[in-house]
Parts: sequence; C-alpha cells; structure tokens
Amino acid sequence: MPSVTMVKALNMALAEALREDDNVVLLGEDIGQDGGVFRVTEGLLKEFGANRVIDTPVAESAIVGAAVGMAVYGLRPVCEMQFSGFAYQAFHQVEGHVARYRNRTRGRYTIPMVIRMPYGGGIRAIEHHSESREAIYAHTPGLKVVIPSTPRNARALLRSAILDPDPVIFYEPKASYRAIREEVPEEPETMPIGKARVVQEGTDVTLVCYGSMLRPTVEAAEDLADQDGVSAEVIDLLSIAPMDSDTILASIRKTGRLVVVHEGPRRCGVGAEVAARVAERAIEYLEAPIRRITCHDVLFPYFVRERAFLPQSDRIAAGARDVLAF
Amino acid sequence: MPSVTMVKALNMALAEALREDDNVVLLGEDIGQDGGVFRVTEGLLKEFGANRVIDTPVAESAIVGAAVGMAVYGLRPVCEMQFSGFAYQAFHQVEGHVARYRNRTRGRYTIPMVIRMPYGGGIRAIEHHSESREAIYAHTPGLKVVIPSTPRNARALLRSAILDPDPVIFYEPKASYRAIREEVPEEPETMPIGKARVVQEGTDVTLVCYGSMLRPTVEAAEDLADQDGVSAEVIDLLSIAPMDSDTILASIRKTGRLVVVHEGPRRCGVGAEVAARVAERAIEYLEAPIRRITCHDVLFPYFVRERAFLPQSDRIAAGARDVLAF
Amino acid sequence: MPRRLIDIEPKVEFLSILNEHAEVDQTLAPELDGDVLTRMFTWMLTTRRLDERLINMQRQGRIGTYGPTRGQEAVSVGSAFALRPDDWTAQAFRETGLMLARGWALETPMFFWGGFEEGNAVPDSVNDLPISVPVASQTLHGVGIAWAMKLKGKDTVCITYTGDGGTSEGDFHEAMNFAGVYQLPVIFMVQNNQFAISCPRSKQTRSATLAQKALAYGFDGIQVDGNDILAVYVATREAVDKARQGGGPTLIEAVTYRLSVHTTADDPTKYRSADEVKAWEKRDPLIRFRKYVKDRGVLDDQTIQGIEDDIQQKIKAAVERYESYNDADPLDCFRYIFAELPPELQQQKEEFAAAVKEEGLDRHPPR
Amino acid sequence: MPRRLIDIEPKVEFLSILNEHAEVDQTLAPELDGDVLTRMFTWMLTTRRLDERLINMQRQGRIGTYGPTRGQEAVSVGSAFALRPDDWTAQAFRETGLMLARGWALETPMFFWGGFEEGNAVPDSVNDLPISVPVASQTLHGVGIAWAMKLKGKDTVCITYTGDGGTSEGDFHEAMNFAGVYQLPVIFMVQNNQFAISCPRSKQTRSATLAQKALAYGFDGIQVDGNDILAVYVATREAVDKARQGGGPTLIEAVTYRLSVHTTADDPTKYRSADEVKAWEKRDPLIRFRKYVKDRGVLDDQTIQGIEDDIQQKIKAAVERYESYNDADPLDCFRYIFAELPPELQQQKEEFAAAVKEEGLDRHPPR
Ligand SMILES: Cc1ncc(C[n+]2csc(CCOP(=O)(O)OP(=O)(O)O)c2C)c(N)n1
Ligand SMILES: Cc1ncc(C[n+]2csc(CCOP(=O)(O)OP(=O)(O)O)c2C)c(N)n1
Ligand SMILES: [Mg+2]
Ligand SMILES: [Mg+2]
Repeated sequence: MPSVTMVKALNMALAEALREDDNVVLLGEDIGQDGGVFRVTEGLLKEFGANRVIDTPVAESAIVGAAVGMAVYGLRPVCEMQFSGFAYQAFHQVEGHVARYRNRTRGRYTIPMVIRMPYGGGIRAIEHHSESREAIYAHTPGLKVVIPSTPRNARALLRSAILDPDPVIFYEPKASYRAIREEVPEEPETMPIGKARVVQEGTDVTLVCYGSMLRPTVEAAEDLADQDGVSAEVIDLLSIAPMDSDTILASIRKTGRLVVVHEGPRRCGVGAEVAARVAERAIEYLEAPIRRITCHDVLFPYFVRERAFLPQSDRIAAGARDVLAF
Repeated sequence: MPSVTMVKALNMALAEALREDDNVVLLGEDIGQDGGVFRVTEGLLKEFGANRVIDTPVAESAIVGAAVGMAVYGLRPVCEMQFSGFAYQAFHQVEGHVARYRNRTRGRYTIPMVIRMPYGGGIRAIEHHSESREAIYAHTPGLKVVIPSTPRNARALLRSAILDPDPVIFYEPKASYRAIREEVPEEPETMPIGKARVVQEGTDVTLVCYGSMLRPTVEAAEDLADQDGVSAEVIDLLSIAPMDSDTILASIRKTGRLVVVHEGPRRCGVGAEVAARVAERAIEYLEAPIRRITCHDVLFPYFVRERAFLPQSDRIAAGARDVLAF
Repeated sequence: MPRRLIDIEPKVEFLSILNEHAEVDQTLAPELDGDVLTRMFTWMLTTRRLDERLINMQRQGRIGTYGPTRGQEAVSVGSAFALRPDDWTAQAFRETGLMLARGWALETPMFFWGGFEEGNAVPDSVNDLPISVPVASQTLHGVGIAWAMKLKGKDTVCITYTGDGGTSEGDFHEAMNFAGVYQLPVIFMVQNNQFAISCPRSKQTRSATLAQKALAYGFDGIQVDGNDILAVYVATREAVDKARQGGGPTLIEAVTYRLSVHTTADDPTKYRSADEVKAWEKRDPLIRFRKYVKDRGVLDDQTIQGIEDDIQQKIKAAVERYESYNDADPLDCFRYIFAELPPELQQQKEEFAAAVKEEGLDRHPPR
Repeated sequence: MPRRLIDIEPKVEFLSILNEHAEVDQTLAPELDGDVLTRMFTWMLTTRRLDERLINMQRQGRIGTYGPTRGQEAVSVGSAFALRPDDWTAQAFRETGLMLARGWALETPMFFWGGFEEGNAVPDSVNDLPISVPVASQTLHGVGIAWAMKLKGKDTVCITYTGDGGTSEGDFHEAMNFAGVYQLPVIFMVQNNQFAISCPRSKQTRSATLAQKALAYGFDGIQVDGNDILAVYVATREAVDKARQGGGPTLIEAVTYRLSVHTTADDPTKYRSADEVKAWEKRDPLIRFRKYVKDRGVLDDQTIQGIEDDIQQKIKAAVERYESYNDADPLDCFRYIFAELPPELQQQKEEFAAAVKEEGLDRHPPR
C-alpha cells in the first residue's frame, strides 16, 4: 500500500477514471501543461493527451457551461475551478443548469459532472484564496456536495463522484493537500456518497466536522481525553449534501451534547443545518445547548491574521468544555 | 394616508431617495422607459431623467460591477436585478467586491449600494422566476439582507437600505407586490435594519417567518386560535442578516415552541439558522422539537405544481400542531 | 512602419436573397426542390398559427405568460432546414419554429408555457436542448456539445440561438471565445429582433453590427436579412458545412423584428411606436415567402388553403392532448432530482406526500 | 448589393516608437522634457528594484507568495504618466509601477504580499483602487467610476488594467460593452504579457490581436509595443485626451512579456522555453529606455548611479517600516466590516476576543 498525500490521491483517482472510461475528460485553467497550480493533475496531460486533459482560457462560466453541454452529450466532465473563490463566476451555470438538467428534462438529459475546487484557509494565500462557502452549494437543490478529509477518502470519494450519475461539487480542503500521508490500496476503491464516518467513538460529547477541520477536531478530542478525561465522539461528515443525519442523531442520542466545527461563516452554514436536524429530531436527548465553532460572519482576513481567525483545536476543545459544563 | 400596494410603496421610496439625494442613481434592465417589468420604477425616468434612472443592456455582472465603481466614487447606486434567479450572473461581483470593499480598504472606500430583486413563487411564472435563495446572501459576510413583507415596511426599509452606509440586498417578495394594500404616511419613514417585528403576540408557540410567508403564517395563527384555541406568536424577521436573535429568543423563552417558515430550500436555509440560535441560547426553554416548514431540497417545480410545493397556512398550522402535541 | 493600420481578418459579410418585395436574387438563391420549399413554408405557417393560438390560450388563462415568435419564423425554420437530424441545437426561448421543424410535438410549447416540465419533452429521435431561460447561458451548452462532437470525431455540428440582448451577457463572450480557441463545429445564431424587452438594439451595444463581434474571436461573422428564409438558410448552410469540415465556428446575425409583445406580460407601446411596427409588418417573412413559393409555382392559393386547414386540424388535436392531460402529480419534484433519492430526500418526500394528501393537493388538477 | 462585405469601423492601429534597439521614430516621439523623462526612468527602475527585493523577501519568508512585474514596467509607468492626479485607476495585480508612479508608499506592496490588509492603503491624495484579485472583475469598477464621472460632468477619466487572460472573462466583455454604450471616459489597458499563468496568448483567444476586440463594441482599439514606454505613453495620452473630451473609451493592447514567474509559487519551465525568455530579455523596456535617456543626454551613468543609490535607500527604509510594523490585531476583521457593528456581530466579536485571548493569539506577532 503506497503512502500518499491528498494531492497524489486525487491525482490517482483522476488517472484511474481517465484510464477506465473514455468519456471522462478534465477541463480547467492550467491543469494540463502546468499540471494544476496545486499539481493535482500532474502528468495527466502526458498520459492522456490534450483531448482528455484540457487547458482552458481564464473563464470559469465557460468551463462549467461547456461541461454542461458535454455532459448532456454523454461525456463525464471533471472541471477544476482553480480556487473555490473563483467559482462564483460560474455559479449561474451551476445553479441554473448543472443542478437542473435532469429534473428539467425528466431524466432525458443528465449531468454526470464533477466540479472540483480547493477551498479553505491556512496556506498564507492572498485574498479570495482562503474562504469556505460549501453551504452555498449545499443550499442549492440538485447538487451533491462532497468534502474529503484524508488522502484515502479523497481518492475513494472522487472516484465515487466521477461514477455518480449526478453532479457533484467536490470541495477539496487545500490545507490538507500535503499535510499528511496515508496508505491507499493498490486497487481503486469507492465510498458511498452521503455516509458520514465515525472517526472516533465516544460517549460524552459529539464533535461534528469535515474537511480540513478534521485534524484540529481530532486533536481537540485527544486533548479532552487527556486533560479532562472526556470521551468525545468525532464525526467526519464527508458529504454535506446529502448529509448523514442518522449517524449524527445516533451519536447525539448517546452523548446528548453537540459541537459542530467548520471553517465557513456561521450564519446559515452547515453547522446551522446540523443543529437544526438535531433540534428537530433529537431534542429530547440534548442535555446542553449546542455550540458552533466556526469562522465568524466577517470577511476572512489577509493571512497574517488568519491563524487566530481559523478554528484551532484549543477553540474546539473550549467549545466542548462549555457544553460539557452546562 | 394613501393606501398603496408594495409596488407603489417601493416606487415611492425610490422617488423619495432620488429627490433628496443627487447621488442616488438607479440601474437595471427595463427600469427606465418600460418602468420595470413589475412597474416598480414606473414614472421615475420621466421625473428624474436618464442620468438618474438608467436602462442597461442585459448584463447583470456589469450592473453590479459598475455600481461598485459608482459607489466607490461616491454615488449611491440602487441596482435592480430583474429576477433573483438572474442575480447569480452577478454573484461574483457581490461576493468578491460589494461585500468586501469597506473591509479591504479599511473604510477608505465604501459601498453604499442597494441591490433590489424580486424573489419567490406564486405568480405562475416560468423556470428561474420562482426561487428563494436569501440564505446565500445571508451566508455571505459583508452584506445586509432585508426582506420586507407589507407595503409600509417595504417603503420604510427600502429607505433605510438606501440610507445605509453599507451594501444591502433587498429581497422583494413578488407574490406580495400587489396582494395587499396598506396605508402609508405622507412623509417618508425609516425602520431600523436588523429589527424583527412581533406581528402578533402569543404564548403557546412561536411562528417565525418573513417576506411572502407572512400572510400564510398569520392565517395559520388565526386558524390555530380559531380551531385549537392556541395562542401563537408571529415574528416577521424583516432582516435575515443581521438577524434579530433577541426577539426570537425572548419569544421562545415565553412559548417554548418554534416553527420557522420560509420559501427557500431547507438545507442550510434561514430556518436552520433560527433553529441553531435557539438551540444555542434557549435550549432549556424548548419544550418540543423545532419544526421547519419550508420548500423541500428539490427544484422549484414549474407552476402547475407550485401550489402544492409552496408552504400554505394549512401546512404551517399542521407544523405548529405537531410541536404543540409533543 | 511604426504607426499603421492593422488589417483585420476575417471579413464580415451581409447577405440578402429574397427582399421585402419578394424579389429574388437568382444568383444567390439556393437550389431547393418544391418539396423542401413546401415544407419550409408549412413550418413557417405552422409556427405562426401556433403562436396565434398560444396568445389566445394565454388570454383565456389556459397557459401562463407566453413569449410570441411572430415575425421571426424565417430565422428558426430557415436555420432548422440547414441541419441534419443528427446535429444538435441549443435554443433560447423564441425558437418555436426550430422545435417544430425538428420534430417536437405541437403541444409541447403549450406544456412549457402552461407551467409543466412536460414542456421540455424532447422527442426521442431529436438532439435538441429544451428552452433555456437565463439569457445567453445556453450558448455555452452549445459550445460544450460541439466540443464533445469534435473530441469524439463526429461530423455533426451544434447550433445555438440567442437574442440581440443575449450578446451583452458574459456567457455569450465566453462561449464565442472557447468556440474560436478550440475551432469547434458550432454556429451562433443571433436573432437580432431589435429589442431586449424594452431595450432597443441601438442601446444594447455600440457596434454597428452584431455580426462583427465575431472579429473579437477570430472567426467569421455574417449579417443576414433574418426575414428572408432563403438568406437564413444559405448562411446557416454555409456555416454548417464549414463546421462539419472542421472549419470552425460562425456567428450569424439574423436581422429581424419581434412583431408582437416580448411576452404577454409586456406592453410594447411603452417603448416603441406603432409606425415602426407597421413598417416591419411589411417585411413579414411569411408574406414574402408565400409570394416566392407562389411565384415559383410551388404552391397556389388552393394548396396553401389545404395546408392552412391541415395546420388548424393539427393544432386543434394538440390543444386537445394538452387540455386532456391531467397528470400533474406534485410529487414529481422528487422523482427527477437525482437518479437515486438520498435518504434525507426520501424522508422529505414522505413528509411532503403526507402534507399534500392532508391538504387535498395531491389530486390538484393541473389547471 | 445583396452579398457584400461590411466595412468595419473604427480601424485598429499598431504603434511603436522606441524599438528594441533603442531606435526612435522622431516623428512619433512625444515631446517630454528632461525632468519627465528622468521621473519615468526613475519609476521604472524603482519598480524593477522593488520587484527584485520582493522576490528576495518571499524567498526569505518575509512575505508570502508574490507576483512579479519584471519586464512590464513600461506599461504601468508609461500609462501612469498620461494621467492627471485627479484621474482614477482600477488595477489588476501586476501594476506596481502604476502604484509607485501615482504616489503609493513603497512598503504598501510588501504589506499586500505579506498578508496585511494594510497593503491596500491608498494614499489620501490618490484616486486609485487597490489590487483586484478576481481576474477582469475590476474592469467593471473602472467603468462604474468613469460613468460616475460622466454623470457628474467631470473632465476626469478612469483607466483599468487587465491581462491577456483577463480578456476571456465575461466581466471584460460586459465592461467593454457598457463603456461603448454609454461612451464612458474609460481606458482599457490590456497588459498582454503572453501568458495567463501557463496559458499562452495563442491559446487564450483566436483573434490575431487583442486590440481588435474593441471592434465588437464599436470603439477604438490600438496595439502598442508594451516594452516601449514612449508608445505606451503616447497611446494612453491620446486615449485619455479623447476620453476627457467626451470621445468615449479606448482599448489599448500593450504587447509585453512576463520575464519572471507568474507568482513565486509558479514554475515557468513547465510551459515555456528558456530561449523564448532570452529573446524577450533583449526587448527589456528598461534597457532601451535607459539607452534613450542617455542618448538624449538627459541622464548619464553617474546620474543613473545616483538614482540607483537613492532607490536602494528608499527601498531599505520601506522594508524597515514594513518589518517594524507590529500591529496585526486579529480583531480587525470586526472593525471594518460595517460602518456600525450589528448586535450579532458585536457578540461574535466578544466571543472571538475571548477565544484569541485565551489561546494567546491576541498578541500574535504578524510574522
Ligand atoms: C440572465 C438573464 N437576465 C435577465 C433575464 C430576463 N429577460 C428575459 S428575456 C430578456 C431580454 C432578452 O433579449 P434578447 O436576447 O434580445 O431576446 P428576445 O427576448 O428579444 O428574443 C430578459 C432581460 C433573463 N431571462 N436572463
Ligand atoms: C476569476 C479568476 N479566475 C482565476 C484566477 C486565478 N488566476 C490568477 S492570475 C491568473 C492568470 C491571469 O492572466 P492574465 O490576465 O494574463 O494576467 P497576468 O497574470 O499575466 O498578469 C489566474 C487564472 C483569478 N485570480 N480570478
Ligand atoms: Mg431581442
Ligand atoms: Mg498575462
């Protein structure tokens, strides 16, 4: 089992898909000759040629809009938005067509498309390169929104996303791109989209997170165990649309306490959704107020101020202590 | 006191602003010669001329992007997006610049801009003309999001929005445009942005709503009173960003029961945010699961199927009965 | 030479064959046999009559807001005739003539404007996209389809339609640019009907023609008399043939006029004069083409009357099919959203089903 | 004439005055006195030296990723000299020369690339927008500023900058179109530096020049040698004068070359050859302009050395100001978001303040 970074794992998944299915094509800015600004598509142009790995001009709406036509025609386009902060240029195509074509034509035309984009802070980048706005896609009916957290699940979920008959927004935690290595099997594997993962079982408090927040959340759980003797259950959502309510609710029924962690803004974020589901369906089990540890509803600062801005394990553990103290 | 529709009330607010401040300019598709597809700007071109009421080509990003430049220069542009469903074409300008300029330049340049757009279903319109996606704006830091519900508050809030030193998304419930008339004072008035309105006091259950859902929610409250002897408190948010937590929480502390109503999709919607705030800060008062009566997380149907799709008073009352029966 | 004019390539042409007096330039007229001319005429007339019926149906409340196509029949029918069945099309919302000539059912537009997703029922054998409402967005889909064709080594083409207003949208620009860069087999048909709702062509853009916008992307542009079905046919045919042979994209500006309202919710007296409309009524594409087929001896008054009767019959039958359709299950919104319904939507579906049943809306008659 | 060529207006020109051998076309050369030429040279050299310093600072980890401007100094400095102080500018992110010549502090780019909002500190007396990162988005802001000027009856103009890549974005198109329709006093300066990251100009668009894109919008386009500061100055000056007099917009394509990396995170060996770079190094705008000012007797080696020394002094002082800046309060994100902080944000601010204090991040040193 090779041990790889998430960048390499994504690269493997793309290569596997390109190899297995002639209908898979990649489109994006600088993904060919350059191998992608994060090197996720490195080597793919060479192996698969310019008809499969397509460098485009700087025009996000065109990338997504053309991919709609390709998908309707029968291809399986995998688009890269260079940063999630520049995917808004294509949002009208996503909301207006990617998410709608199957429904509009009652299944006559479908959009088996993946739109990959790196999101999130922590890499000392300039403005527009650090935001997390997954909730916008989760709020858009007709899309699935997958957010991997480690190399192995990134590879498996990207494969599932490409195989999925419907459009998937594949939101990649760029801070995790090279942060860790993980062993991946020789053979490609898939993971079901819509299933959360209980990363660590626990009985006292449930910590729900995803993407790059997995690491500080697990650290927080370790701190809580070490310093407070608290048994925290850590859930990694992996997909926020659909969202695996069952796993969350089962955990709350056990722990009675909820902390949700994400990088995106708080108002109408994924944390709100998790909280609402619990308040709808497991309120009688809640023994304390829920807590959201998120970025605040202000603009993501330029990078010298980002360390304080982004939730870290301390802040997550503190949130858990609050709800445990209630 | 003249009795007017919301269309007329908005028209009055625009005329008042144009009259009082030379820096106010209106921009949009068909707002001049044609008076706007909903007639909100009727007569304004004639009174104020083509330098103040500007008909534009069909290009939403240009409308908003140019307005950014105007606002930085010192004007107070009021943009109209013909329908909220076509505002996504401008979303990158909204997210990338409208919401950011003050923060980016630490107050050197500001964006005193209003972006008006009609939203919502119920008018038998074709695709893209019926959706409600206010949560996308509420999730975007740097914006205020105001949603009026009656002629009088529409006029007062639009005035406040235009006077506001920061950008306001003014989301207009088009189903309410001509649905009712209300008396408005001769003199212009303002209303504070960020304050909810308790439309009807009650003690048994809190119904939170806004925009075009006010009417069915009030009807549901009447039904509950008439048929069940239930005393429902109805809160009209009026602004979803900022959102008036205090009014919501005070109500929950009294009633212990919450139903949130909106047209927008449920996942990561405003209902999730309301539920989360209650679960964070008033959980100990909750006597029942919260309930969200919203459109579902599927695409808004073409109009023959919309009556069943949109929440009506029956559905709201049924939701309230559920939480009351708990 | 340090200060000099740049020679701009390619050149932009103008084409007219059958003018408003029904005079024909024989050197330019395409060789079309009587059968083709009859079918062209029949589809133009069908489009006109269906349009009239749809306006009536809107007045009677049997459909919702409707966007008429009166005066623009030559563009959509003429261009349809330049295509092969295995070519693809990406329409905007004023191409009823295209849909009909390509084989869509006559009742489908009734369903669309009547508020049914069934109004996007692309016939099985037809490669067309349904109506696209966000202005110019579909030009990119056409580009993607043409691109897929090229990648797959097909000799088919895709034609996209948009209006004069549509040329102002960013999507139009990005579509044109991609088409040029990848030399795609795509045709951009711009129906310049002089208005985008109330915005006249002169205020939509400062360029003298829309055709010359092709120069920004390095490919051919041509302006044709869009009320002249022969010119539309010839220009489209040339563009299609060129694209089929790997010659890349073409922009066609078809100069026409929207003789009716923007939609039935529109009041054009606010922004244009009756005189202007009258002047354009004289250039009605149907008048001149009727005269042309008669002059050529292809049809006479009697055969035309036969066609009229047949069309009315067919429209009547279509209206009946539309009106007798009663299957508007509100739960459909959960049926086509994903190939497989995820659990949380399954649960919402059950909640919704229970609610509409309780409310008596599950058997809600469509109209 | 039913099939004819359309005469396209206006015409597109090419302009070069000072070629790569530093030969000057006297008939075209602007009359600029020695003081102006000295200042032009000084700002070009300052831009170059600051660029070199910023690359070093990036290597040393004293700033983050940095986007160099080497080779493009003639475009931003030359165009800056065609402006009045009360004109406005809307830059992209490779216009350091413009910022400096307009009066921005030398340390401001350090702050920007160093991760401080302080990097957008527009000097009080200067009418410039800060760096805009989303490609081409700022062209619309320039249009809006020019529009406001026109509405207010001013005789000022606004110049916007974007790259060759930027011309592919929808925003560029919409900006050009609005500028044409409303005849706004705006200049679109396109820095065609041959690449958009790895995408070469030839794959960005099929049109032979970027200048001819103006034809799509009915206004003037001109292509200039962007490594020739005299040509850049003359073309910009003409466009500015025209705009000031109500003559509307101009597109200027400045043909130049990015001699360095896209940003310090980029590896250009992946997409271009060393030979190509070498060929362009010979066309370095600074080499030929240095020769020009020397040939004209404006400066000699000694005065140039004096300028060099002075620049190094000033950069050193700027670095010191940057490095001694220690005020990076994380709570700033709540200070500038709205004129008045709404209660819910006030509450978040308190929550945040307590957290960062607890975590010891409130006194987090900026670097
Ligand atoms: C992106 C977008 N913006 C606005 C609208 C509203 N709208 C519908 S049709 C129309 C005018 C379109 O003009 P044109 O492209 O000339 O087509 P025509 O209606 O004349 O056929 C507008 C603004 C829309 N449908 N999509
Ligand atoms: C809307 C948008 N898409 C993508 C990016 C990422 N990006 C940054 S610079 C760049 C290339 C821009 O090329 P060009 O306009 O030629 O400017 P240059 O970098 O050559 O100065 C890209 C794609 C961005 N900043 N904004
Ligand atoms: Mg039109
Ligand atoms: Mg470039």
